[in-house]
Amino acid sequence: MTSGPLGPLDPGPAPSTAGRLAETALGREQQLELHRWLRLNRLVEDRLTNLYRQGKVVGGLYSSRGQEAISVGSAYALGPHDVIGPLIRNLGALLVRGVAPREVFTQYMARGTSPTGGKDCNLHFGDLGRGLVSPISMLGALVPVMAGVAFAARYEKKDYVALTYIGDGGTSTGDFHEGMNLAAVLEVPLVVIAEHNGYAYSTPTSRQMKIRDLAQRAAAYGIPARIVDGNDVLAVYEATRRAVAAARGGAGPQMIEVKTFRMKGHAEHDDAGYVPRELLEAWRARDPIERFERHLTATGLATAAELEAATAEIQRALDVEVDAALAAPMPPPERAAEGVYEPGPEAPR
Amino acid sequence: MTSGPLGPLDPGPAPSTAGRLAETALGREQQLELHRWLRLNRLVEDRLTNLYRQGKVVGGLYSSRGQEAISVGSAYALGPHDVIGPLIRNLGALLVRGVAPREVFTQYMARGTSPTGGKDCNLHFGDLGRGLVSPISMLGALVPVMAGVAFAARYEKKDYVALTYIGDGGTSTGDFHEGMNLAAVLEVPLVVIAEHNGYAYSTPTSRQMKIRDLAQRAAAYGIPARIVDGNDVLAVYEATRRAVAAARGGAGPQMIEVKTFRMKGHAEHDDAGYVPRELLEAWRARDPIERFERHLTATGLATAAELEAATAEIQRALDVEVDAALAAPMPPPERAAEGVYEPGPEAPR
Amino acid sequence: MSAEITLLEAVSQGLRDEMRADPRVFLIGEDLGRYGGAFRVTAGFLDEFGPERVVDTPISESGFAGAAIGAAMMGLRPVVEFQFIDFMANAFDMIVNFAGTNRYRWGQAVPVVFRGPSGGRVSGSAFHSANPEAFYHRAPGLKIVYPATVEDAYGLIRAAIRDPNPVLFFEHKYLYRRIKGTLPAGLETVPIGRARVARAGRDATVVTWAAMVHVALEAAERLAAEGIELEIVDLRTIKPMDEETVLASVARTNRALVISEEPYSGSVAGDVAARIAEKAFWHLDAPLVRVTCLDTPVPYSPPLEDAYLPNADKLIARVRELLAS
Amino acid sequence: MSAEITLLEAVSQGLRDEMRADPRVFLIGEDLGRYGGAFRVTAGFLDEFGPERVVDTPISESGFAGAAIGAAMMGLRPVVEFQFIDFMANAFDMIVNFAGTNRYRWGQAVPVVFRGPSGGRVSGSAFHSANPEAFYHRAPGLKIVYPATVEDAYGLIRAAIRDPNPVLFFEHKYLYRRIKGTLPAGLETVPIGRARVARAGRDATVVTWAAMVHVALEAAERLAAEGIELEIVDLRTIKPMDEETVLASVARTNRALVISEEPYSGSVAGDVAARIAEKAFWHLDAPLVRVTCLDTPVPYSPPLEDAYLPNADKLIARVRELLAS
Ligand SMILES: Cc1ncc(C[n+]2csc(CCOP(=O)(O)OP(=O)(O)O)c2C)c(N)n1
Ligand SMILES: Cc1ncc(C[n+]2csc(CCOP(=O)(O)OP(=O)(O)O)c2C)c(N)n1
Ligand SMILES: [Mg+2]
Ligand SMILES: [Mg+2]
Repeated sequence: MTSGPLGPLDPGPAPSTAGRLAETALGREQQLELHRWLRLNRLVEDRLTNLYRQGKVVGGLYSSRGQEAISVGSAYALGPHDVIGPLIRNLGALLVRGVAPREVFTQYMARGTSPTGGKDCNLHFGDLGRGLVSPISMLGALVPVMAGVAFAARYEKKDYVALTYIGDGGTSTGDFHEGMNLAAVLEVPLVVIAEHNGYAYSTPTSRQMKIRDLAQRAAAYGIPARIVDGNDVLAVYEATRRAVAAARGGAGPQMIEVKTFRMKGHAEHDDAGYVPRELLEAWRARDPIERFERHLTATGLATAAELEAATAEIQRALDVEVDAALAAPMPPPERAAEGVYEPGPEAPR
Repeated sequence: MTSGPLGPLDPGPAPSTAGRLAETALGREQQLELHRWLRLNRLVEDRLTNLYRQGKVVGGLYSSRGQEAISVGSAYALGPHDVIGPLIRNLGALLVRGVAPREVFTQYMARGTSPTGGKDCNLHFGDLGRGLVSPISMLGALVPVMAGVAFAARYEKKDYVALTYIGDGGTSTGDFHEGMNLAAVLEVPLVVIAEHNGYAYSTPTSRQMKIRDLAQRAAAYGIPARIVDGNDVLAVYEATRRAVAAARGGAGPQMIEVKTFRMKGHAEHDDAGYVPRELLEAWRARDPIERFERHLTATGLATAAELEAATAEIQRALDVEVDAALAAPMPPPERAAEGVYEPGPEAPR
Repeated sequence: MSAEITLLEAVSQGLRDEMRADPRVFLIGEDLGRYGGAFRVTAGFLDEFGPERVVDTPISESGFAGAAIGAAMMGLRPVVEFQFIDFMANAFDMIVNFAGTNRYRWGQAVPVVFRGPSGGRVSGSAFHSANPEAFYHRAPGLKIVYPATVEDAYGLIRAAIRDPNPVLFFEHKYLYRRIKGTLPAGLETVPIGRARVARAGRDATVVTWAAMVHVALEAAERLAAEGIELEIVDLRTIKPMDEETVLASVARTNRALVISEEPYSGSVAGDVAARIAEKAFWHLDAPLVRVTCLDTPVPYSPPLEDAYLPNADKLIARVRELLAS
Repeated sequence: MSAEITLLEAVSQGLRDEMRADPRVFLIGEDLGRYGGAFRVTAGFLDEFGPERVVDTPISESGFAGAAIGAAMMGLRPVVEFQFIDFMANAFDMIVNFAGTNRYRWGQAVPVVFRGPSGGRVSGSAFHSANPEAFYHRAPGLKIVYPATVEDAYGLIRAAIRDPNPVLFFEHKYLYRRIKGTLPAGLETVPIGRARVARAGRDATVVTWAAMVHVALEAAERLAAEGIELEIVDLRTIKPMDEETVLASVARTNRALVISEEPYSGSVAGDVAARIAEKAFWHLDAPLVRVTCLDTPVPYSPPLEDAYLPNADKLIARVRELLAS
């Protein structure tokens, strides 16, 4: 991507003229599956927006609109024993990993049956059974932690890899630096997806760093990095697949910079008035889901009607999920005091 | 420098065959002055080693042996209003800045008349009157702080620059990353001298990072970096002079990587058994002071006798300084409770 | 008399007035400028003071805290905003080890303010609800200020900026828009280091600060209906602590409770209680009482957070126990 | 009976035995391998266990603390060394916010040990003398252990490694080579969370831990010559605190002092005193007494550090005052 008239965040020519999506070896069934995850990602967030407007969401709501291809494409490239450390915009990765929409709804609505039992919010939950590590809010912290997850794989001679995400803003943190450098030195199987989406809250990347590509950060660690169109699910998938294979094969950590754009404010309360409208328009034309649907129909892998049917089916399933979540109880107060410590090998007395 | 048979830290051919020192516009007087600072640096440390062996030094003793050209050459390139944040091996910078040897001796001997009055150790002292900021032990911390010093220059439209040092090991810290990136984004007049001396305590650079040159770190911030022979005082001087001029002129932060070698252990107690002897020998042949003396005699700027006379004069002066320091009293105990807070505009009541 | 403003507006006005009065004062942090800060404390500041004095940074808390320290040493008066005070944890070393020790170690003052939104009861969960006073109370060289009222928020932020030492200034986000008040004409600063008797009473002293001042006042109102009169001491400054005001109150009431929004273990409440037990022991007719949060991270869901936090009911129950003992 | 070993050797032996017993245990930190650690606690470990289990890192405390957390979640048992415990400040967020909250937030245990040399009286000045227990005491989810004897150092490091929670393990460097003792045959672990009566006595209870245990013992010996018998409670574990042992002792002696190597403000000593004032108030015949360091950074020069630190003379003076009151 080169700098266009809209400045460094200009996505360049619109996709109709930019040509096809990346080459892939994925077959029809898999591509249709990708499509369902993408749609599910977006539709779950649409439901969340509704719930938010109805006052059902407790706290803030974060959206990955326009960035779904990144979470979905990358998570889809993983094997069953690989471990993901997602951030709050990586809903798609959780879904691909088997998280049910109702788990997400109950999290956002602070219900007692949510994955954290109401103890933590939004996508702050994990489950090692499904290869998921919860983030903390402090950006960057997951990079060293996931380097440690990867270290454990090598230590125990298991062949899983660790994958995590970091925003353009997150790459400015000390933890990103320490984690990346440590991962490189220890040569652990870590894959980092660096999401270059133009903004960190209200701060444009140009006020976040004096470099154009996040990939330049990776060079400082001797970590190979590829730059990929983050709004092309196939490109993300293929790049991740290769990076994961390299990491699994012992080539040490790998980074992928995905170029994309945050299509909503930082969170639902933020109207993103600081984002130039033309930039949003330019990126809207590259919507990753619509692009993928055009690709599917253009290549004859699906008809528009089939895609619509798939979407409708998701909607029906979500009706059930939302209702179940709405019916879920709030947690009992006494739970607040429980669970700080893991019961030890020695009872306190 | 390219990798020789001794591995990545191989200094390459010995200086006799490597040719002359860097070109400089410095005249004879200035070069002789540089020589005196270099010798003073080493001789102060020789005295400290003696004091240490006599049990007069309280705590650890850190040496810059073999690295004197870096501190001396860089500090010599500064203007009177520039501000330095030195580390524990940057004795030469303090001396050039006007710190008297007895101040250093009293610091190391914990005397009450030391610059910190016995409150802090070794080179942990500052004096803004002489443009000196004290480090804390936590490596990396000075980088953001000195970025702030540089920020203040720009804020008040003064034309001083800030200069600080960081070791190869120190570049792995989160603070280095955050400070460098912030300095770049804020475009402040900061010059960072990255001292690549092969080791961080017992850890060789190859276990510290997977890159060959510290300069590659700078690229991640969009900060220009030059690589310089750190054992050539003229090269360090010239590179610093240029970097300082660029920073002062508004070009934002600058980095210089100096290639050198730590010729003693991490501190006096460390025999550096982990350093291959051949590597030490190879670097000993590049001793920055002897090289500079060869240069001065070879270019006819001084005779061996003149250089010896200068050295002898320093020794005489140091006799006085050491004696004065030895005669200095320990601090009075009641001072321990004083000085935590700066008296405020409002008395406590 | 001036118009009612919120606690948030008081902080904002204090910052603005100090920036108008002193060109050395500048703000540094994330999203302060165009966006006006996550809570809009600095809305409009960019227009008035320009980007040199309202400095947006990359996400690097230790980096910009450090830069503020450097600038402060050179004579500026930086005010650092942490978007949530929780993220001050990422600058812990810089604040405790650099800012806190500098004056003692080599005589150089570091006049910097570290401020931001703190506190719970907003369903912010573990990382957006911090009350970090106890993490920093042990650090020599810092001052810690935590106002509960409009007047104090305004006067103390100005005092914090003028103070030649590093000051941590916490702004309880639950109070931000809920607490209103007016500023006395001509008010400039409220002195750091002095507690305030927020309510006079004879039966027991309640020492507290920040949001819990209002909880204590609510409890006092309700108990007053039964003829029980609580005296409430609002510390306002945690460090250095105004023992004198606390001990004088305990000497009057002979009973003391400390209520604070922190876990029980390691709380500042413990330090306050310890000082009373050491220095007003002979005035005490009954045990010290601490009313704190649970010893857990801050939970997210409202029923859990309610169980976690102290409130007027819990305080009243402990007061009754105490008076019965 | 086995031979006398130093406290340093006890830690070393405990680590070695646990590594021999459990292949999941590994060490991570700076200069551990070839160099054997700054204090040689891990000398010889590289040869015995290899570089996979004795992992040298770049200078990145938050980085390797984080990596240890990740590895711990995956089932390993990492032991993190901070070269000096002071540098744990650079991993503060990782330890407090990641390790401390994880179990509570989503149920996943983090069995990791964070250890290193701590404490003063070695002319280490502000950044090589830290006693950070009070900085972490407020953090839910952590355990904090600080042994004073060879037996406890050995048994508690092994217990810390087996504990499924994050444990901070501090090793007082002044005691490293000065305290000697033997290990009881067959000793494996000493339970975390239990204090120890280090000396029985009837006249006053001294609650303490780490290096101050030995200061208290010295004071007790000297006072015993005059017929004053101090009871000394060595907390051993700071968090979770063994209130029961403390309160039972105070109930016996009716007087309590707390002596610790920390600044006065914000100290764990305050927390201990507060618990006694709350829970053993009716047993107290006299005020609580805290004997601590000055409220300053740790000064470097021996006369200053002596003035800064508590010692037997200072404790004895306070005991006399207390017994006279
Ligand atoms: C250490 C830290 N500082 C500040 C914040 C507050 N914060 C939350 S999200 C955000 C912006 C993140 O930007 P980026 O990393 O680019 O991710 P994006 O939101 O664009 O996906 C900020 C500043 C935080 N979470 N962590
Ligand atoms: C944050 C931090 N961690 C650990 C240390 C302990 N330490 C002191 S010096 C040193 C090695 C420094 O190496 P380098 O930065 O290369 O500087 P050099 O000693 O080679 O000049 C270490 C690990 C420290 N001072 N700060
Ligand atoms: Mg972003
Ligand atoms: Mg080095």
